[in-house]
Amino acid sequence: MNSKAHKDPLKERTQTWPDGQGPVRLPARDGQGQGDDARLMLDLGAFEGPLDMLLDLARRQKVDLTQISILALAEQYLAFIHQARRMRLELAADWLVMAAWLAWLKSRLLLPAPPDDGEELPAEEMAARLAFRLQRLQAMRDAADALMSGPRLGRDVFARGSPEPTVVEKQTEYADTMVDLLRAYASFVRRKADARGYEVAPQPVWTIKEARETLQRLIGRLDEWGRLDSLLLQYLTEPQKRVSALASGFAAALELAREGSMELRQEDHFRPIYMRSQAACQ
Amino acid sequence: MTHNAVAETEHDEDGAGTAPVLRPHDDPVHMRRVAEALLFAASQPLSQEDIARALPEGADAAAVLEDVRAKYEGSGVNLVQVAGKWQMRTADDLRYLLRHEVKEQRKLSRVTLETLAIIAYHQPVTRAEIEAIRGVSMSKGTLDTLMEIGWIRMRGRRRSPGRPVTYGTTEEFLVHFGLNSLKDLPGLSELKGAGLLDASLPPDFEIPTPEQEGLTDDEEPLEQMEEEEAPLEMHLPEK
Amino acid sequence: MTHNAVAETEHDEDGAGTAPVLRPHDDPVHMRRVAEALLFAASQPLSQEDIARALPEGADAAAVLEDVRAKYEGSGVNLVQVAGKWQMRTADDLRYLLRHEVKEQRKLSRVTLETLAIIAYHQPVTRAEIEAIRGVSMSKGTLDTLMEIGWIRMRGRRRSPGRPVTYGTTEEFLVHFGLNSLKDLPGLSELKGAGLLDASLPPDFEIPTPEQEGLTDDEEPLEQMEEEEAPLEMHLPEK
Repeated sequence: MNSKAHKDPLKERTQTWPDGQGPVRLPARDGQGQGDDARLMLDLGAFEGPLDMLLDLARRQKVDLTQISILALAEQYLAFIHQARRMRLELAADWLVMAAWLAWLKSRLLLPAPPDDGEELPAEEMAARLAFRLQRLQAMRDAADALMSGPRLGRDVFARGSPEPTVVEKQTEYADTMVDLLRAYASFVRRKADARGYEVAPQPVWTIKEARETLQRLIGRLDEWGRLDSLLLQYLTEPQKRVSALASGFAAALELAREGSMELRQEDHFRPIYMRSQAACQ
Repeated sequence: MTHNAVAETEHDEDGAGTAPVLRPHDDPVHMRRVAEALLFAASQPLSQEDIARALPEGADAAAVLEDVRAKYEGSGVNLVQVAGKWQMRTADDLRYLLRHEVKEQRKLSRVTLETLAIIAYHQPVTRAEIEAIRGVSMSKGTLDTLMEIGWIRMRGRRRSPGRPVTYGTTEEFLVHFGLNSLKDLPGLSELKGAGLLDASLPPDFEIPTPEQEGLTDDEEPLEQMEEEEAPLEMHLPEK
Repeated sequence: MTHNAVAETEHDEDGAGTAPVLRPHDDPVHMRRVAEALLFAASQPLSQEDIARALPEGADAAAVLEDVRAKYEGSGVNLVQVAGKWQMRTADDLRYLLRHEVKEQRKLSRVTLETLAIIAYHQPVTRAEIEAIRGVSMSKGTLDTLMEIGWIRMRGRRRSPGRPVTYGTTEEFLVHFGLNSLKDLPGLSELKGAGLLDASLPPDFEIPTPEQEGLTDDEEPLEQMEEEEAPLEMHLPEK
């Protein structure tokens, strides 16, 4: 920065910072700082990012924020960053991004405008946008102040200190009807009836023993082949015993055949089974 | 009055956020306003001394309080003296405004309803009998709820070991369910007719006829006072 | 009229004991007393409907409220309109008197206050928009704090890529700061006139007004349940 070419506004402002505690300060003159005016004490922690600092710098221009010189602001910011780097302070990326953008904006503001290619906004427009952002931030800060200094409930104005709460008397009405009661009883009765369990009624069966006795009686008189099923069923009085009679008869027939007292014959699967007494074949 | 009017105008002008208007501290309107605000914002009744502290030295706090009291007399809120201190309170005749009656429709839980039905049909019935009939044990709350509603009552004691309390229904029960007497509780055939029970019930299934009034032969009366005490006992913690 | 008088007598009978004055229900003094009692008793602002409910059918609640407001104008306690509702509050100019009585409120950081102002004046506004206005990224805690106090809420989602959540202020915010509506935000019209409430750059013709109720065209509702869940999400550790 060429501090001799034009007056350094930052230097001026910092020297007139009202409380002397501004975040950007000149060091105490200790004799060695003669040509070193731009050297600043830096206190980054006091700022909430680049915009905050730009706003701080802008306010030091002591003009209405709509009138600030963005060019001067850019130069001050860049000087600040330059200084920070010389002191090897670590700067967060957004500070550097802002610095790069401001450097570019500064050059655009100083150089004659390039032909309008419609892609880039004119430098003045961009400067105006930065000014707008600063104004808007300032406006929000003022608004916060206005809001907080207004009459606030519980601090400045008070509601009734001992409110008398509305007592809500609940009256419960039971909506259960006779039908509900009966339905409840009926469902209980049904459940209770179910809980009695299922008793298996004895199935009428023809036991194997019965079948065997019958077959033994039959084959005594059987010299020719006779159909097992039709012979058995002749002796059946209860029709519901039919299935069990066939099953038991078949089992008994197999047993009798194994013992050698009868002979069985079947021509093919699912064909009728024929039987005759063993004696008949001998 | 003119004087008051001026005072009023003054603080009407000083809108939000500005410093209070300078006014003679012993302006009675101002003092009344101070007392009013203090009494309104206080969470506890304030003593005359509490008020006096906020008033200019030598001010007559009693007179100021009387001023406030008079102002609120006959309005919806009154300044009243409680335990020697001062408090704003809703006017007595308007206290009804602060009471809301909310009618809440509720239905009994399935278990409670079933228990009620069993008590209705099987009364007089002991707790153990209810449990035996239902086949499950019952939480204390179930009978409590029914007693609280007023639909069941303790009738007496069963003449059996331990002399357990017998339960039955109340007149309120009959009224609520629109029964003229317990004899009007529908029987088995009526339940079947209403489609509530199907035909698959075992042929020997019976629905008991409840006993209405008076004690049965195997019941004896509750002891004097017991009727009062017994519900308490029911709230004892379960083991 | 006679009928009303009878009704009055009826509920006076169950009153707290004092001999009530017999008066017709639509007597303006009685109606004012009712409104007074309700407004004094309430800890929260009451809506005109709240008052109307306690008045006889067809009564002009707005007129009754105006009657009460006028009565308390200039006194130590005022009837003020906040968030579209009505509340009795101590007079603003007496704050010097009462202020010391309260315990120091939670001190909010500058960042939090600034964020609150941005949300109040720019709502509906997304987190990214708040950050753009402040020029820095924001820690999660800032919005959390404001949500916790109950001054801001999630309103909906911006119809834009990523569907970011939009924030706005709550009724509690209005009540706390004594605002009747967002239109009463201090300096709102000046800021609007200067184009400083426009989220887009640079200031141009379109000047939004903070939108209180309902969603704007470029907002969509939060999903069901999200309003419950989202605050949780905000407490997730930051990467």
